[in-house]
Amino acid sequence: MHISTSILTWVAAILTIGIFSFLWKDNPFYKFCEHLFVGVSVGYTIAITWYNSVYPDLFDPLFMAPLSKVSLGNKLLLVIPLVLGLCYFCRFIPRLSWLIRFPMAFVLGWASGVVIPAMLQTNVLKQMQGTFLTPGIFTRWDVLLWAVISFVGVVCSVLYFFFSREHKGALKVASETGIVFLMVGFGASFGYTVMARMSLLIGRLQFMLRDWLGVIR
Amino acid sequence: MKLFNYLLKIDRRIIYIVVGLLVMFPLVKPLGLGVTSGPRARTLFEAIDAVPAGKTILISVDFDPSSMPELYPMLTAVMRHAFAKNLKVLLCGLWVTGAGLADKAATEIPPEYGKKYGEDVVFLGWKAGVDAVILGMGENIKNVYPVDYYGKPLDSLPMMNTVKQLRDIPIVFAISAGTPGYQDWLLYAQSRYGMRVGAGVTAVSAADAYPYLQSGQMTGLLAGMKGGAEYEVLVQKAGYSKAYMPAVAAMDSQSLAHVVILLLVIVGNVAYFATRKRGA
Amino acid sequence: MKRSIPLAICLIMGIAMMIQFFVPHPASVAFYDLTTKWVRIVAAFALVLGTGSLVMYHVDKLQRRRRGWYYSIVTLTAAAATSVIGLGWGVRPGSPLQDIIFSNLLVPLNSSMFAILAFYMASAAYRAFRARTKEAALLLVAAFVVMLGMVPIGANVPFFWFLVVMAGALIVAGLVTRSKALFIGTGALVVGLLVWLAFSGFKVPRLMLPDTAEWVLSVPNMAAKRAILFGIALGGIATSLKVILGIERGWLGGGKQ
Amino acid sequence: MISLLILLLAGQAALLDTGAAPLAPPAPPVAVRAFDTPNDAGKSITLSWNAGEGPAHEAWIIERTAAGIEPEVIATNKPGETGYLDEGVKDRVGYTYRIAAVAGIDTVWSQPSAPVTCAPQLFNADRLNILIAMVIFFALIIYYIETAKKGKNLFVRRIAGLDAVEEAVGRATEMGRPIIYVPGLGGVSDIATIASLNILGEVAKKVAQYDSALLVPNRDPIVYTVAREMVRESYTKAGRPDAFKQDSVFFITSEQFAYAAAVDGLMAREKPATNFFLGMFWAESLILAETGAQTGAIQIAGTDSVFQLPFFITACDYTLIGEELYAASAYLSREPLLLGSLKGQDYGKIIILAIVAVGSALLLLSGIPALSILARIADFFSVR
Repeated sequence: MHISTSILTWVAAILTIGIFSFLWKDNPFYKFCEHLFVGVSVGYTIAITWYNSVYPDLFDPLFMAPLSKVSLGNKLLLVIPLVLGLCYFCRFIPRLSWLIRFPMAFVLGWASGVVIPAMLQTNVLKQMQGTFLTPGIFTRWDVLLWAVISFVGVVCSVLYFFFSREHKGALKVASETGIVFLMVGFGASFGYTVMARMSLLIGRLQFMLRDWLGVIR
Repeated sequence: MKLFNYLLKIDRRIIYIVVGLLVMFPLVKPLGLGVTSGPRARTLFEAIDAVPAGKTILISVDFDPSSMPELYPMLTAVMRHAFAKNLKVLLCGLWVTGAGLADKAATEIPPEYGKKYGEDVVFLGWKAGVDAVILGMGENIKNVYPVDYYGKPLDSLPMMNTVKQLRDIPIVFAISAGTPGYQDWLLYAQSRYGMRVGAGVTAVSAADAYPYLQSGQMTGLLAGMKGGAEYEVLVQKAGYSKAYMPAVAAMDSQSLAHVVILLLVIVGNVAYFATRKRGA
Repeated sequence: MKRSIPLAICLIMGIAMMIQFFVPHPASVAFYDLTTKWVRIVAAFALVLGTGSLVMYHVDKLQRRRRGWYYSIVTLTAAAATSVIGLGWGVRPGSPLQDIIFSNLLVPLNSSMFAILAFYMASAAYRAFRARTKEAALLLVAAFVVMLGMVPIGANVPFFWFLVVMAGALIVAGLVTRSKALFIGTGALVVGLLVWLAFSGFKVPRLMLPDTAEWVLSVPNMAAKRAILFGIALGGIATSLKVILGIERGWLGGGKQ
Repeated sequence: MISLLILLLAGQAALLDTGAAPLAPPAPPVAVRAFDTPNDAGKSITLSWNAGEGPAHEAWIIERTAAGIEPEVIATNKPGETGYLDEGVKDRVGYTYRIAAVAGIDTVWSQPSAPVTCAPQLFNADRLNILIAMVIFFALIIYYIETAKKGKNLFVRRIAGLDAVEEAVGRATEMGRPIIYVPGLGGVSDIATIASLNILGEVAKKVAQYDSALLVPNRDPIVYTVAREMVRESYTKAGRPDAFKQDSVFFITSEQFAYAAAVDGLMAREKPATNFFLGMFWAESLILAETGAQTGAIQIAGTDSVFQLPFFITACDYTLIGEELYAASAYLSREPLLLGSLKGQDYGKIIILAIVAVGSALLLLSGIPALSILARIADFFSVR
């Protein structure tokens, strides 16, 4: 049982206890840790964003780099995102707050244009290809059975989310089968989420017992 | 029925204490339940085991310290496996917050097998732009990473002469806690350069990876801390490593935790149905 | 004017990026790289929005001395100190930001926040997760199979015994509530188990829990997630199209100028 | 000269020992094809060739020549690799290639390939399938939004969840206890939040008619302002503008867990008859649903976050799953925008299912040797 001597481990341990104290009762120690967390994560994001995108992509090429490295043309090009970015600051000036629509329009338009083909590619076409029944399923009885069940599962689960017709007759049977598949799917996610939360708790306890208190190896 | 009413009124803090103690107990006194490896972990193990000695495998570290308990054991287990098989390991990362973890692994694991930086392991570091990085590495790694994470030019590292582009690397093991992650390696590396992609994911996103396994795009999957433990056991059973296995050590607690949750749900439901019939 | 130009920018960028996807010409690739870099820069400035409103929220709380104002001091000083240290001494691992602040402040706080969720999970499991409807019951059973199948304790438990325990729980619930539907369900399950037992020559069938969990994940779960993927994709595409064509204008914010 | 002699003797000696066939020169490669790599940004030519009939060889040598430039060996391939991607070329320059099979000291060259020039393509034919899918789906969405705008009656079935909403509001009125409506923790740009606000409008209208109490705690300042306007409008629509209480819609805090804790406190104090959790939720959904269940309130949830749905389904009385939330808001608001895209997505799903069904049928038929050509259907959906 050799308790850690490093101040930093002690700080980390105390903050962990602070957050865990919320389980007992909301208290000032927890509020301090939570507010500290919000502040530190904001400060961290600012530093990372500066060093990993604003400085290398904008500040350095535009202001610092000599004309030999970055041509005047490229520098002028960089002025455009700079101006667009600065418009975000107008958010806090009531008379000019409509200016933030320009950078938002640029980013939203770009993102929407990029996401549509990508979604069609990975979430629609690729998944449709995976759903096809191919002659390969006749190799073994269980491969055939699971392939048919998966196929029926996809069709019925999609039909559950079909809203243009009342769920009567065949559509009612399909959507009731669909909900069974959906529930099993959600059950699987439920199981894995429990596992994930427990792993994180165990990770924290391993830190407290090993790195801080030195009780376990 | 008074018992059921009492059961329903139990203060939540008692539940917290019970769960806390039950999870902590096996960490101090292991139950030794042992870990059996599932098919998804074995597929990945066999894929890496089949890589001929001297070749290089790529590991992409795409997670941050808050997912360490689930994902870091996978990184160390796969590296030990590669070094025991005299494979070379190339590390890179799509998360800036993952750089420190890859650096930690690249310094701690190689000495266990007498492997030297620059000859058997190289860490390229983090670069912004996900698709640009992967596609760039596909054409020529040196264009994307002129220098490695420690600032050494790639030409000075003997290992990098055998690895020019992604086509020289048979398999990439992407350890991801979200996006960017294994889906980007599937989208850009596998379809264009025919690389096999294995993935290590946090338990939360494991269920969503199955469509990619079924469509044959992915070669094996490690899910959560359990996936790490499965791989650690495979590596140890094959005689490749005798090192301490953190994920396996946590598995007893994981088992107990799941059983506790199960019992809580069952007892809660029985008490609920009992009182519901009588009471409200 | 204040609305039509942003809508025009959004339309042009949307259409341009869609066309770019289909054109491999180097000019189109150059356009993609240029706009990607611009978006990364502009998105970095968007950070101003989030940080700005947070700082204003806490400064306002401080000025008005509203309840718990002193915690705002903690947030503001922490944000200022961390950004100064980060900007001053850099972010390369080995810098004080990474070694001290990230590893010893951010990581313990962040993972502890998620770790306490495990406790909420436990108390919610006991007090809130009820098999009220047959869908919820099915969800819980599937969750049990996956949870037990994924950990060593379930490794050598035959799925048969798991179903027997489930049948037992159903019988107890049936007796307690006397609901007809429960009796039918339990009866069907028990008959099914007997048939399965008979089929496997009155020996406990060898199908283990982990293999069952693997089947639950790779067949029904895969089918359901694939259907959900279709829904999310079509929903996302419809929304993005409406934004590009200026049909969906929520992002323009209120006001009619 | 001597070395050559020794080599020859050694060669002969080796032969005698192994009795192998005389080391005849390898056969030249045949069908050498060079073509501009399709669907790319230019500056690359693809080569492919087959091994000729005859003894084995150890390697291939690839040689490239162009008008006015010295022939140059650009690569050596292992025997198995009968293809090469040459990316060291310029656009619009004629190149010819020769491949040689090498065995020991013999190098036998193939016929030179026809001259080929490479250039960037303007359309990536590999992505034609994505273009077709995009055009189909855009047509669907725009058609249905236009018809909805023209006021044509587009049928959307009534979501079962809406009966539960009505019943829950009725229950609150009988019991004379308030309703707590949590519009989620998302922002104005999230679809789920917009859907939730539409449903809030409907719930507020009923609350105004039955004159029961409604509480709407908010986490996002912008959503707070929109929600307040929504509720005020519903009260005026229900003909009771004076009954709208200003402080029934209020902003708490933007911090996730602090917001959840505050709403828990509200539930414990107000003992509501009904809780609504509709919109975007993250890990705090657990805390809200559990405390709500404890107070014995009827709880109706709705979100499109796949991670939180399992908890809501087990902890609440009724849950609107993913797109049901959008359908409910479209059904209630009859707003052309929502109706149009909902119908467009519905028929998009029908097209996907139809293609998957027909495609599977044809692919299964391709098992019959005569119809094996059908197997190529699956390639149409592959992605590059």
